[in-house]
Amino acid sequence: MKLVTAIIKPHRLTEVKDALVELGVNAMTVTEVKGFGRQGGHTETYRGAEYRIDFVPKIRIDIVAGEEMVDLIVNAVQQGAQTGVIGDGKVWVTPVDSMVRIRTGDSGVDAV
Amino acid sequence: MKLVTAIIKPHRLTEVKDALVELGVNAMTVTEVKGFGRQGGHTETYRGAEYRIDFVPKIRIDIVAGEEMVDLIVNAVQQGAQTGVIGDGKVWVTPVDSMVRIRTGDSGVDAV
Amino acid sequence: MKLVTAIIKPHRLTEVKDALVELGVNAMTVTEVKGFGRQGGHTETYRGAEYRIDFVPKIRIDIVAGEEMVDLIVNAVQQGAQTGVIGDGKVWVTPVDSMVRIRTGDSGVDAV
Amino acid sequence: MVGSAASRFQRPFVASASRLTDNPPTSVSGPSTRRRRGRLALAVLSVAAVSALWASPAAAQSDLPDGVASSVILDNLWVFIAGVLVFFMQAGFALVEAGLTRAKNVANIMMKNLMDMSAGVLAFALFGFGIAFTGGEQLGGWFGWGGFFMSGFDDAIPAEGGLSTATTFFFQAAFAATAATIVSGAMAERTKFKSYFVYSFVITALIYPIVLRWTWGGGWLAQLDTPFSDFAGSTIVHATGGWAAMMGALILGPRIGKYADDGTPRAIPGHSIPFVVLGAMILFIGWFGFNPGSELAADEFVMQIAVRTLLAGCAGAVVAMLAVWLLDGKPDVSMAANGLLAGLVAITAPVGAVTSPVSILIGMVAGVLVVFSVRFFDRLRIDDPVGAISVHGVCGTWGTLSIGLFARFDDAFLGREKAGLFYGGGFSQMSTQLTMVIVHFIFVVVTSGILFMAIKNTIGLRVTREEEVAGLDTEEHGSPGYGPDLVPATAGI
Amino acid sequence: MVGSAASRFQRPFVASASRLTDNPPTSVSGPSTRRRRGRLALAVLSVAAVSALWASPAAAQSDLPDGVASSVILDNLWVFIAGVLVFFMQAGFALVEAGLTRAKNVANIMMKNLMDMSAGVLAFALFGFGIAFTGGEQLGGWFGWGGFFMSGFDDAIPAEGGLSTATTFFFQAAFAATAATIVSGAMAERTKFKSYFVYSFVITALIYPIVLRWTWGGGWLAQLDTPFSDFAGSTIVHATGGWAAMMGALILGPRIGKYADDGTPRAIPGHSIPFVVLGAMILFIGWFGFNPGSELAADEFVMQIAVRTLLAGCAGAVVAMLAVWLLDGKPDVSMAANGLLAGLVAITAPVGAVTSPVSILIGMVAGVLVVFSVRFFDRLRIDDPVGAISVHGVCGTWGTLSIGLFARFDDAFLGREKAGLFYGGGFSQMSTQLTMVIVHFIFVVVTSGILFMAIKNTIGLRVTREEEVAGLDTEEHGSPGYGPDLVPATAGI
Amino acid sequence: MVGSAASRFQRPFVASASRLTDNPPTSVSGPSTRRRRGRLALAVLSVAAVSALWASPAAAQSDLPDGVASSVILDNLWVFIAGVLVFFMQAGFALVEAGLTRAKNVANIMMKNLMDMSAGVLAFALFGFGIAFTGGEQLGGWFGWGGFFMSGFDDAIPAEGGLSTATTFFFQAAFAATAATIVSGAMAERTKFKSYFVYSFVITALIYPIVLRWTWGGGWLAQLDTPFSDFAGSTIVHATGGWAAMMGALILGPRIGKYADDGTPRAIPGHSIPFVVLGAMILFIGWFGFNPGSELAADEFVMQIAVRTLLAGCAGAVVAMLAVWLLDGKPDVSMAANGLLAGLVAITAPVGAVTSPVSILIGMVAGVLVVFSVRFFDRLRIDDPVGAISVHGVCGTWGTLSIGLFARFDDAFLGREKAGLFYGGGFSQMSTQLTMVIVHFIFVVVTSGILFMAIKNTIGLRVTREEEVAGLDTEEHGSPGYGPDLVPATAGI
Ligand SMILES: Nc1ncnc2c1ncn2[C@@H]1O[C@H](COP(=O)(O)OP(=O)(O)O)[C@@H](O)[C@H]1O
Ligand SMILES: Nc1ncnc2c1ncn2[C@@H]1O[C@H](COP(=O)(O)OP(=O)(O)O)[C@@H](O)[C@H]1O
Ligand SMILES: Nc1ncnc2c1ncn2[C@@H]1O[C@H](COP(=O)(O)OP(=O)(O)O)[C@@H](O)[C@H]1O
Repeated sequence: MKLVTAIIKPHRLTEVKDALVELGVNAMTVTEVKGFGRQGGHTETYRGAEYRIDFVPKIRIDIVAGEEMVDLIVNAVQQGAQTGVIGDGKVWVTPVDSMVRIRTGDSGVDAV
Repeated sequence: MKLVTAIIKPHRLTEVKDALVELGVNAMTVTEVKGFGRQGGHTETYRGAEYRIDFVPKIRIDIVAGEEMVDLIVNAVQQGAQTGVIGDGKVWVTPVDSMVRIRTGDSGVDAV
Repeated sequence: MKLVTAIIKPHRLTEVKDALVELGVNAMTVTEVKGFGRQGGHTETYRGAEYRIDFVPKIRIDIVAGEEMVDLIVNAVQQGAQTGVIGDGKVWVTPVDSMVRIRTGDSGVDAV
Repeated sequence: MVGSAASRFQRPFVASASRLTDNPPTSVSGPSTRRRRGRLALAVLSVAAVSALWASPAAAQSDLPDGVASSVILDNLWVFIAGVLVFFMQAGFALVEAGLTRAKNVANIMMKNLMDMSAGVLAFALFGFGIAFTGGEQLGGWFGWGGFFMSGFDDAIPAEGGLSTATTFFFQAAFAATAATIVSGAMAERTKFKSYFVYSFVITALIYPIVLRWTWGGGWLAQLDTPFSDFAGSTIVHATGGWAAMMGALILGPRIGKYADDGTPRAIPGHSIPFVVLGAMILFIGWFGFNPGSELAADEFVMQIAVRTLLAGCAGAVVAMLAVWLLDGKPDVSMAANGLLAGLVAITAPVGAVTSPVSILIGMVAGVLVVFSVRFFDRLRIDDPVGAISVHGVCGTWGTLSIGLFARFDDAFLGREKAGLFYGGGFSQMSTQLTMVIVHFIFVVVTSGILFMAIKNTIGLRVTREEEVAGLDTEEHGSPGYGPDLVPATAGI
Repeated sequence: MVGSAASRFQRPFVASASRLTDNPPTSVSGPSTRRRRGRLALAVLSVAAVSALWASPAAAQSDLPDGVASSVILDNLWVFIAGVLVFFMQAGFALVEAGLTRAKNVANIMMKNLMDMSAGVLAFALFGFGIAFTGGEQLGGWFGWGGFFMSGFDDAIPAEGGLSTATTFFFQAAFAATAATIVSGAMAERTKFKSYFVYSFVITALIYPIVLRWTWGGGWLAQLDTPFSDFAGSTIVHATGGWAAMMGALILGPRIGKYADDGTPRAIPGHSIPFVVLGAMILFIGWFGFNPGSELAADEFVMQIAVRTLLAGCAGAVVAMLAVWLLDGKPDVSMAANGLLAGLVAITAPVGAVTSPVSILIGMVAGVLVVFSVRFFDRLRIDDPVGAISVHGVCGTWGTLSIGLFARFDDAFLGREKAGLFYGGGFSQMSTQLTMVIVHFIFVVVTSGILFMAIKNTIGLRVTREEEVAGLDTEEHGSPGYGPDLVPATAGI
Repeated sequence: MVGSAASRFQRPFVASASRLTDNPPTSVSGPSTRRRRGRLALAVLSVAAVSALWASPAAAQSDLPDGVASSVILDNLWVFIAGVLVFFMQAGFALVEAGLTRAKNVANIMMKNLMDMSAGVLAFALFGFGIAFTGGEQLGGWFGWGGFFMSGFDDAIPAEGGLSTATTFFFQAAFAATAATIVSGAMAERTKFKSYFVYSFVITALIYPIVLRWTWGGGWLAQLDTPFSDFAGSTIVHATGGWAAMMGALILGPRIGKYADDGTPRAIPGHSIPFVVLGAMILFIGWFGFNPGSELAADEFVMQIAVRTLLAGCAGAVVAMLAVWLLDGKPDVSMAANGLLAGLVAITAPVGAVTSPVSILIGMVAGVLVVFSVRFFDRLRIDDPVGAISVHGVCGTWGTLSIGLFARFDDAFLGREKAGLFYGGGFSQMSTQLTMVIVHFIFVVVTSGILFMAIKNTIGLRVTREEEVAGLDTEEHGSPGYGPDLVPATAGI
């Protein structure tokens, strides 16, 4: 099993979710995060003084899935999240040793 | 060392924390997240128009622990978080290469 | 590739970020989290009744980086985040299988 | 028998007459003979004259002679403006209650305040006003019957001056809404909206009007040898709300999580202290309609009453803050706001009868009382998230009794100077005040207790456990009080 | 030709004269001969007398004889205080609009309300006031010309009493700001700030003043055989705002994401229901200046008007809540707040002419209307985040027409008792009301339509897609409305 | 020697007499002889007559003859209502300050506003009022001594009319609370609550009352040949607060993180712009008590003053917005709100003396001034999170000086028409105004400087670094201002 983690632009969440659901992935966990990267921040003026916003809002998606799904998921995320404008984000994959469904105690791929 | 990540219902946090503390695990990191899964969302009406809330509030718990603790932790989480009603969440385990305590520089299991 | 995850005190974020940028790491994802640990919480009084705040605000930083950078990053984080007072946090490293840049489709270390 | 009601807003014939002839009062020798233009000196009320007045609407509709018009209009206009200030208090109550409860119930509590005002005003217009004022006296002054459905609302100002029915209704409706709204705070975060709607209607249509009848409506308490004094309603308005709130909170039970298994109170912090303080400040402003407006006329006492109200409120805030500081080591903001309100509630009864320095004293005592009272009810496991029982019930009672101790001037209810114990007035006033306080307490506790139990056993009083956990906003009203863009995740950790 | 204007705030010479001699009116036989001291009985206006008045500023500046001063001062003071209450409504509008939109646009919507008040008052002072009131009549009463740039603002009260120019301007400026501010809600979350600034200036300087001229300014609609009645502005103020809002929302198009591709409306929840309810309560308070102040004098009708206003607003809130409850299964809080406002808007026109029970009826109908109207415009894909079109346009129209049905008393515009259909008054009043409603609708739709199209084709009306997604606060004003410490991340999930 | 005080609220005997006999003033030839009923024409004050008045409380308590009662009551009632509006400004200040600072300090700033009102009113009642008005003149009019502890608060209206002590105290207490509250904004987010409590007591009990004495209290500045004019307190109230705020901010030092190591100012965005705008709108409303109420009587000037206040405030908002737009490329919302307040502060002094068009000009200049002044103090590293120094100190000074330029009418302080430079009045008025501004500046800077330094060196003025970082709400008051359900995590990234 693998954990696919994606950092995307907030307004692409619906598209990514739809792409994943189409793929048969119907569970994920979403976190509001802030990103620092190439996109850079922006400078704002408040009462005559400037200030930089270095961190821009992003959405993090975590999906645990069977190995065979990983490439499909990465693809689907990319499809849904891509705008071509700097700051689209990243997807990375990390290994998962095991997973348990709390409600039933099912473990392994059954728990996904 | 392993990282145990749990997604639970927000109102079970205290129970889970207590179960973990009882086990001797007295450090963890908690994040407010939103979950998408079998539980589904719900439809609300606002000024005569319907809208769906697809994502429901969840709590994510991250615990880095020695290998020998992993099963106990997973068990404790399950015990604390289980309500039997759909949406109870998941626990998964991922490998950790190393860990350092920032304050002291201790590393490995000492840092937990 | 590795994922370096750090839990730090919120007011050290700027220092950590600066230390990382100096190192040439110019991308990271930041999450507002709450920590439970040795630092303990604190007891507050509200309208005559006491209540405990068990969870204290922390910042979580996630950085995916090439293996060769890991030690440097851990060091930089430690440097920026250390105050010597209990609650400074942890840094841990987990393996990453792969990473893709959504905008371009670049993968591997190029995506970092 | 509309005409036989000896009600608060009818001017005694004799007083009116003297003013119409533009003669200064014949004997004026200091504050002891203060002539209160608006407030009813009930003891001297000529019932026959008043009957006549009410029986001839045609005459009442004639225009006022221009020579006096201005002062009569000013009386009415001032009481109306005061009523607007009192209605503004609804916003204050809503904010205080919203601020002291959790974000997941914020729309619900705002809705309750909106509705007890809206439905309450209609209930009072249709039924309550008749029972309190315009209906014929029943059972020797225990309630009125008749004058329902807005009778007289479009009549002119009575020929001999005084307040028009419209003016009186407007001012009294604002008070009625206040009495009802107090309850919502103590029962916050767990009451079914439907049930709330029902009981706030009953309180405004029936329970509060009966209390009104006894006193300002000229009923039995006003007809005692030593008549009861409650100038602007420490007991009549505030303690009615406060004791009903107590019964509500008691029958409803505490919020989930409010008490540990061993009964230790746990804090459930309110979600917005700025709302609490803003609300308290709005209430403070509204009180300058509540108390000075209760003079029911534009005269010089209005300003004195305002000053006493101001001093007592400020003293309550400062002392409550200091008391909490001493007790807990830090000055709790929400308790300081409660202290302001406690001082204001306490001075509401004695405001016409006591001196300015005594007002400060009354406010100070209220400031201490509220701090200990909040703890007391919390230990009793009566869960009152906003302190309504303490502020309105306890401090309202203190204010009412303080007249027995400190009355110096005649507030037109007392009928004499120096009625207070400390001014040599003996115990007679104190015993009347005590009578009222006790009878009123029993009456409100019993009637509101029956009401809440009846609701509990029919449509139910409390939401389900799941609804309470999820929050009343989505469960009862279909959408959250704060958008997902303001409150990204829910229930705090 | 300043003097020839027969405008609302000038007292008819005959009435003044009678009052100055302190004689009671000669024939007083019930409500049918109610003498309204402040409101202009336009039909009997002696234009010559008024001309004379305006032509002799020196005389006007002499002090008032002390004997009458008090009542004249009271008239002016009351209308001024009422104006303050109306200005307070700006805060209410700002909060309702802010609460019903998203957090990312909150500073923008507050700014718009601040600016349509500030720029609007200046526009009205420089141009609008002359066009509406003090300028010479043009085109047979369609607009005025002259009296610009604050002429007369520092003059004294006219020698024979009535309102000073300062008083009238103050009160009317508050109304003008209201008309402009209504538009901002319907066009929220997507309008360029610059463009908003321009059109709110034009509406306050030109469009609204012309409507004013026709009616309260003594223009053509006031000169009909059966004169138009709109006591405090259901049509003149509210529907002007409401229909302009409709044109704005239509030309602007819906917010991104408001409608699915198949046209199904989607909810975009407002970010703060407590702001909505607080705002509605402030508006409610302000309405006690809006309607009773429109009596333009301190007399007994003020209080009756206040009571009717109160009853209609409360009925609107309760009924709208019940209607939503029946339709959707849960009582939506924001619609209950809209219901309160709907009742208040509806009663604004007929408030001087109808009885108290009828006021409740008018409010109830408005409460139902607003619920269905909000759905109707939503289905039409006219995206009005706050319901401004329904509350102010639709319910304003209902209120104006209700006079034709229910007028019982003479509100000084009608000139007769029992003008309503149900009181045997026949169809004449109804047809005048209908005329007004239709002509006004066409006028506002056309002029505001031209205005918005002109802006659209020059400086542009709408922000870019990127700006709309990111939020107007940062894009238009340079910093977010809520600090990063209050709203840690952005756009809700 | 209570009686010898020539204070602001005592009506000159002669004027009263003429009004009581109901004779119109003998020579009325235009605005130059305007008789101001309430405001003291200090130059003609018969000290003996006033002494007599104060020396015979028994007479003062007699009822007023009914013939005049109405207008005297109206005077008192209006000033009282104006006072209520001024007290409402406390809520406005609290919101503006809360909105412009961070969420972690929101309860603290609300508490400070609550407390400087509560403690301030008590301090003013116990000490300040005597020093300012009722105490006997000391040192040739530099301060008063006596009349402490609420003496006279329960007295009736003086027999010959005017304001009662209760009325005067109420209105003046509202002003005193304003002066104190201004300081809290500039010192926000880093001041110890205890120290704040102490210094706001001293300012209200001592420093502000002494300034009052000089001027409205009939002291040395009122006794100059060309008397000082500051109608409603641009300098007396606002600049007192503003300059004390400057000293406080200076002695306290900037907030952590406000300036980069090289001194470059950094923005620390406020947490709630809706609070800022709502607060500014409430202040705007309150100003219609502040300025028109300062007429101290119900007369026709009240409405003119209101209009000028309105115009200047609106001009300030529009111009400040435009100025920021030009400077920074985007119209900053909080600076537009500051602009509104700047215009209002500036017009506060000249409001009785200038024409309406000039009011707009004064407001416009203030709108520009405030924008540059905020930058100026920021560059000076005087960290004023809310712009209090610029709004109240700088624009208050501008308003005071503008009288020297533009005075056209006699505001009852000036004692003559056309005192302004541009109306041919020469430099004498300007030099008096300048004298006042300079002496006042020195006095406030020195006394408040001593006060703050004394506190700094005893109980300490500033919280610890840890407390400042963690936020004053939890550290100083024991619980956060926003519940964990509203603000899930803390300090923004
Ligand atoms: N190495 C990394 N580790 C963790 N998060 C990253 C990393 N690189 C990028 N991100 C996340 O992805 C977001 C987008 O990256 P950015 O460099 O701005 O643009 P792009 O993805 O188009 O190259 C960042 O804001 C950050 O949240
Ligand atoms: N495969 C997954 N990857 C990541 N998060 C998951 C996954 N499956 C479930 N979750 C998280 O667990 C929560 C509960 O899952 P759900 O399917 O609703 O119910 P249950 O856990 O009872 O099967 C989800 O809301 C989501 O946050
Ligand atoms: N084993 C762990 N797993 C996950 N998070 C941890 C762990 N230990 C500590 N943390 C995080 O680090 C923070 C600081 O740890 P704490 O024990 O309070 O102090 P210190 O780092 O100085 O030992 C905690 O609040 C928690 O968020």
